Amino acid sequence: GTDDADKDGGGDDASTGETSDFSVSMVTDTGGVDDKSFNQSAWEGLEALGADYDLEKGVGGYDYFQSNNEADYVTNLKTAARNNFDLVFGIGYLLEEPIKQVAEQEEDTMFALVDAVAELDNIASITFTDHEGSFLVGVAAGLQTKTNKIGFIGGTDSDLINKFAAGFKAGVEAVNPDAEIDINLTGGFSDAARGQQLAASMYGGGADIIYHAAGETGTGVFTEAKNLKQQEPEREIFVIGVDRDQEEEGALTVEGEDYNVTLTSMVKRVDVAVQDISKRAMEGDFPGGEVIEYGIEEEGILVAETNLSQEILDEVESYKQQIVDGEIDVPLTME
Amino acid sequence: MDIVSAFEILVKSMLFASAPLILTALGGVFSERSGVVNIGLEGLMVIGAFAAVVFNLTFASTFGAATPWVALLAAMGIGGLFSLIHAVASITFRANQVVSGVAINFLAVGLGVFLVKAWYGAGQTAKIPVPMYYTQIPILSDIPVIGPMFFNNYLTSYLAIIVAIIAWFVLFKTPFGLRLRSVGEHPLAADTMGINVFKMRYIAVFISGVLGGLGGGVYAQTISQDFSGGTITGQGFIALAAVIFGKWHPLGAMGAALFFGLAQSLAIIGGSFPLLSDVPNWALLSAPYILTILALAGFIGRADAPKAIGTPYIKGKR
Amino acid sequence: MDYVIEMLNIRKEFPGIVANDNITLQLKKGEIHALLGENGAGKSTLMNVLFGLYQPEQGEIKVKGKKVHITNPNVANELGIGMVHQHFMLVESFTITENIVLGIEPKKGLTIDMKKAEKEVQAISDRYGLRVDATAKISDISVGMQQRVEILKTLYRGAEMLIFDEPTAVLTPQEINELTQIFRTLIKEGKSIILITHKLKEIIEVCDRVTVIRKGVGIDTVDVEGTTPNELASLMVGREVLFNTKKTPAQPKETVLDIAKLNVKDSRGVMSVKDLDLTVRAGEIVGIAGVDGNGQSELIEAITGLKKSSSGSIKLNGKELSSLKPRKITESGVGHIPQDRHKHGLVLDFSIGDNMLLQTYYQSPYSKRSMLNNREINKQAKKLIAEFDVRTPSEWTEARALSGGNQQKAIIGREVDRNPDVLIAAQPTRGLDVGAIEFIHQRLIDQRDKGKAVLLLSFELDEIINVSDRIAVIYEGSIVAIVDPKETTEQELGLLMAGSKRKEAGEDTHV
Amino acid sequence: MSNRVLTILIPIISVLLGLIVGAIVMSVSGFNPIEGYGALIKGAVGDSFYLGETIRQITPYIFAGLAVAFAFRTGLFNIGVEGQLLVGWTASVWVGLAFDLPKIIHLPMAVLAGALAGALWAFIPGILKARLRVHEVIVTIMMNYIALHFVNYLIRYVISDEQNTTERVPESASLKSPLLETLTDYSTLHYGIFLALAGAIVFWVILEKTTSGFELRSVGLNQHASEYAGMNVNRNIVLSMVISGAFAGLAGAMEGLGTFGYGFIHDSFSGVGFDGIAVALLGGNIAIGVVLAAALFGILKQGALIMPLESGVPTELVEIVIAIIIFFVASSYIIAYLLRRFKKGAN
Ligand SMILES: Nc1ncnc2c1ncn2[C@@H]1O[C@H](COP(=O)(O)OP(=O)(O)OP(=O)(O)O)[C@@H](O)[C@H]1O
Ligand SMILES: Nc1ncnc2c1ncn2[C@@H]1O[C@H](COP(=O)(O)OP(=O)(O)OP(=O)(O)O)[C@@H](O)[C@H]1O
Ligand SMILES: [Mg+2]
Ligand SMILES: [Mg+2]
Repeated sequence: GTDDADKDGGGDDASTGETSDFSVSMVTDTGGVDDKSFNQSAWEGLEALGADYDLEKGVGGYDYFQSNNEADYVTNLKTAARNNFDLVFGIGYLLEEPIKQVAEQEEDTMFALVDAVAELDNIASITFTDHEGSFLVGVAAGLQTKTNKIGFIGGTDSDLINKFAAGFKAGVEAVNPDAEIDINLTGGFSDAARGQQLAASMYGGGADIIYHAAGETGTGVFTEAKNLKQQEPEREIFVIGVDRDQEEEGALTVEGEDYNVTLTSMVKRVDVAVQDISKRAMEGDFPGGEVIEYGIEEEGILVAETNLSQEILDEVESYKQQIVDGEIDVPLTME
Repeated sequence: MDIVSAFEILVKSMLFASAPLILTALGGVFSERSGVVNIGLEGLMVIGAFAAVVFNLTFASTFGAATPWVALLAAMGIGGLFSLIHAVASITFRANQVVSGVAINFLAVGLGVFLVKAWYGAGQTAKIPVPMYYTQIPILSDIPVIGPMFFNNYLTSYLAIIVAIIAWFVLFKTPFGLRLRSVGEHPLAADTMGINVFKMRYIAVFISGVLGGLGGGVYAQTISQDFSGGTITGQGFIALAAVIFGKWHPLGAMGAALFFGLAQSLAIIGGSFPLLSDVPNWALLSAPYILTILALAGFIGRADAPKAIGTPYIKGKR
Repeated sequence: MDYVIEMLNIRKEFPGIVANDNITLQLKKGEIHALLGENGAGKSTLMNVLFGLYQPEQGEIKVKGKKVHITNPNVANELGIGMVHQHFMLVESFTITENIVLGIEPKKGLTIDMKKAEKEVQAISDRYGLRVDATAKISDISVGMQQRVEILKTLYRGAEMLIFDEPTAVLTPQEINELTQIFRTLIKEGKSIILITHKLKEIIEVCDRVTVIRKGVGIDTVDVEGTTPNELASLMVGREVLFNTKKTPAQPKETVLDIAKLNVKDSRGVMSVKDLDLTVRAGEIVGIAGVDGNGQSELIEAITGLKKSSSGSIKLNGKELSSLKPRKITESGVGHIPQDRHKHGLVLDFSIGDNMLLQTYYQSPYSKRSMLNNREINKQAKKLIAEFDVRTPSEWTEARALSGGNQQKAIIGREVDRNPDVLIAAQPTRGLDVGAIEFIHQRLIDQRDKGKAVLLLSFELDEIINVSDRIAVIYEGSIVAIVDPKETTEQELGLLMAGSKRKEAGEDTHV
Repeated sequence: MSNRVLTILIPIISVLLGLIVGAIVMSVSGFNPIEGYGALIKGAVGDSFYLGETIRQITPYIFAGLAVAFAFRTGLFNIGVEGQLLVGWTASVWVGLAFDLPKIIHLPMAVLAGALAGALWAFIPGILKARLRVHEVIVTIMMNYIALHFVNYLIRYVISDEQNTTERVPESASLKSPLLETLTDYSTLHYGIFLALAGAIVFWVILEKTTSGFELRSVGLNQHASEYAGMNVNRNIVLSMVISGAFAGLAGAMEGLGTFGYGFIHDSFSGVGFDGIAVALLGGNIAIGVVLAAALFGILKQGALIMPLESGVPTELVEIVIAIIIFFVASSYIIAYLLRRFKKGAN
């Protein structure tokens, strides 16, 4: 829309009730729309939305823009806006600067930024309490570990990844003070070999659980865990998945027996957030300029049950409650 | 962790991380020994990884436990065919071999991801149903200390070393090898000796495709266990470096690839030792690359490429 | 009359040029048939056609009376035709045996049967008296031996008709003698030979008949009996040619180049110039005679700064050169016509014009404030091209496209024009036809008469004797004798070069 | 026909052939090539905005291409543009942030810093090649990875205090151009393109018009002859790498001071450096050629972005088309051959 009525964030489109003329799109970061991570999750959200409101894929409905490198962010955001998508999502903290820049120019378009905060009236900032989710899987790991050695493998050294590490560490320490945690950042998200080598050294050093927040690099962790499991099925060796429920990644069969090395996953429901914000935009209360935090309470962050025993689940549950009640304040950084 | 197990991990992860690089580098050796530069190794790995994964996903039920191995054959075949594009361009059409190699890299990623999207509706495949696992070599793996260190790994790691030895034998002991090298050193001379320069170069490039594809297939089925645009990111260039580092010699290339794998796991293991714990992370991450440069500067020194490398052979031109 | 080879009315074109135009050449069994022509006349092309490297546009080839289509070297080999190419066809990094058996290797199982191969090679080399070390690497052996390897390659393939394209251009007198011996043996063994050479004396010496071509056209085929070098030369060039270039006695003046106790290591670290003393005076040409590999190259590289000397001094007009970089040496008045024009003399992919200023591009007027002044550069190039009659379409033409002869003239022009106090000429006429040779010799003498010093290195004894005013014989890295060309014979020189003392040489005259 | 005509004709035909084959690929995989290319054209030059974005994209390609080309002309293969670009980017941003100066000083200083950093990064492979004959291909590849990790460290712990991105560079050090942006409907087009074109001219002048250019070319074509002629081969090898690296660093500065205006942590390489190899060689390693090849790349890459939206054609297909075009341009010999044949046949 271009008429002044939209100035307040395009709400009027929705209030007229004709939801079908609402259009929404997302711009991926370089991970791409099927990164088995938050880009993919966000896209699944849009597809679900499209199904619910029978929107067409494409202009006037819902669609995505693939960024092949960082220089594409602005172009894609602009292109989305210029194709009159009412709401445009930017997925990933790397889009913070670009989305600010574009939002300033495209005042008539609603923007939503995932995983970072941009203070502009036509940008809704969506953050997840990754640290709290990480805390909870940390609790699970702290209780599960037999060797009292736990690893964390992160991707590039960034705020986001440190958020994961800090929360995880706190979680483990909360339930198991004398467990030692080996935190290692691999400087990237695409080197599975490095991930596997790193996992080999951690497991070899006695760790029995590794939490990864390292994308493709993380797949190497699963590979190593499955290898070890395959050689000694009875050995307790686990990976904690991230972003999506990574149960599938951990599955393997040894002599007909099914095993799974995925202990649990810190699930980040970007899809929920995306649908949520979209609906609010349709209904005319687009939270422009606000920071909306999706946490445990909002079901934006989940802990997958996968391999967790009942008592651990119960423990996790109680810590969940304490966090919700604000009795526990999970740190955002390592310090 | 204690020294012994540290060493065990060191050797182990060196072996599995190097295997794809060794195989791909060997491919590079064949092609460049025949006088055809091949910076398309990256692309050949990509296409190999793609082929292996797709095959594994499609035929797991048909071939059962044998799937990964048959998939490797598929990867080799596809890699070979793919490399023929490079051959036609750089041998018959006299294209600049570097450009053609660059094009191979573009094409491989483009085609791979494009087809995955077309077939699976996603830019990334599912995990392969029948991946490869570490295998304990009977008897050998029971030897104390050395056993677990050397003889509990992917079979493909040993395959890589065996292929390297075969490659050395073929290149330096057989008539075929002599002819192949002569074509890379002095094609006109080879021509006057009745050797078909074009045929030899085609074969060499084809072999590089087969081995590059194998390298990619091994990586995909042992390490990443799925395929996406991000599966192969730079390994092909490391392999290219290994070709030169190894002075265009099969065993040299193997050594270089092993060295790199070792440097990588050293950096990782080293990180877990207190004495290195206050080295900044970026330095540790860069260590393998820095070590490689130091090794070259320190004791490897100059390397002489095959004399005719990079120049298309044109009959009747002096 | 049985011909083993008949090339009838052969025509071969290259983009832009007709290299062979309706040429006929007939080789009798058991004869040595010379093919004579100027640089670029079309000799190599004709032979490459016969050997199957090029396909003719017209004409037919008969071998032993049968019409044949030689589509590639394999066919030639099977027909018993072998060729020793002008530019050696050897893989530097391979051993002699590997080079010889390449393409038809004896096998043991999957592998090459090297032992067998080496035996076979040794056998043939004994049979024809072609001494080679079967296991040596090409990069480590002398040019002469490399040529023997080339011959062995053809014999190993059972060639009956052998083509030699300028085999002697790169050989020392001793090696040439050996080669003529080899020719005779080959003929005895029932082979027939086509020999391309620019050296008329050789033709008279060893050949039975000679076919002369000029600018791609066949001129005539004559019996060598009763022809003279001059007749052949004028046939080839199409005008009178005069030999031993006219020159007045030298008036040497002060010493320009003074080399004392010079020691230089070669690339393998062996001391190949040992305590060498040599002086060259203004207004004289000093010729260095010696068998290849006695330190000539190292000596020259040391003087020109391409190699560091281990000890000793090289003074130019009293100024020490040995510590200077090549550029400083050039600037202080040394000119250098290098042995290998393709490696050192020219940037083949540069225009002939740029090549003309390879050492002076940075000086005024060719450049100002490090910006090139192309107008001046081309002016200079044009001037030299005219002055030294370099046959080239334009100064823009790539050096690569010029014949060796013209490439050489360009280099000479460049070096002479800088008017250096000492001009070092290393094998300046190698591979060139008599016309070009005559021209170049004259230029060297002009330089001398201008009161400049000239140091001439050559393996052609008659060139040394004709052109030099003093001859310094180099043997195992030192000057073993200084002789006056007017009172010395080739035999005598040959002996000195072989290391025997002077007076012995006087007594015993046959080699 | 004359070579002059051919040299112009061949690339054009190559591109056309590439597009045709690309069209075939599209139709066999069930897309409408007309729509596909329609979208590509629109996305590249469809209106002022897209045009602006395309030109912006061309800018770093020109510098990257010049960098690779310059090394090639001296017989060196610089695969390290990717890394040199990153350090150049970071250095320029750093200088942009560290000082507070009037624009006439600050901007040039920041741009220069980028060039300098790139040059320094390329100096290492250069000196290793010159002194120890270490093959530059290996070293430059390794230096890429070192650059990636080192730059991320600098950005997070030195230039910013533990942020993912640095501050925006102040206006005084920015290449951003409100004028160009408004002209192109707020695209990210910036002044960099003019620098890039200037860079191409500098490239040409250095190589073709200066004495050092003469030396660099000579060394590239025949080291022995160059040594004989009194040129310092090693010095020229280092010089060539340094200049090449400077161009690469400038490509980075364009991103750091123009396109983005800040630095940020990189998970992986941008790819501009690797594309630079293709750009250089497609451009025949000459200035004007590089500019044209960069334009081609920019158009294709930029146009690709909206192909999925407009025509459903996935962006990967553009990679394929690019690859095919590269093949045909590289194989210009066969095209020239066919053209001559065709000509013969005609008359
Ligand atoms: N490969 C080629 N491509 C184009 N033209 C060629 C080629 N080879 C030779 N020519 C042309 O054919 C002519 C004859 O060349 P050829 O090599 O036969 O001369 P030549 O008689 O062997 O000279 P020289 O005595 O210097 O060896 C040359 O003038 C040259 O212009
Ligand atoms: N690739 C080529 N293109 C065009 N002409 C060529 C080519 N190669 C050789 N020629 C021509 O062939 C002729 C002979 O070439 P060749 O190399 O035999 O010269 P040359 O005088 O014998 O020099 P040298 O024997 O000292 O190398 C020359 O006129 C040269 O111009
Ligand atoms: Mg010839
Ligand atoms: Mg010649």
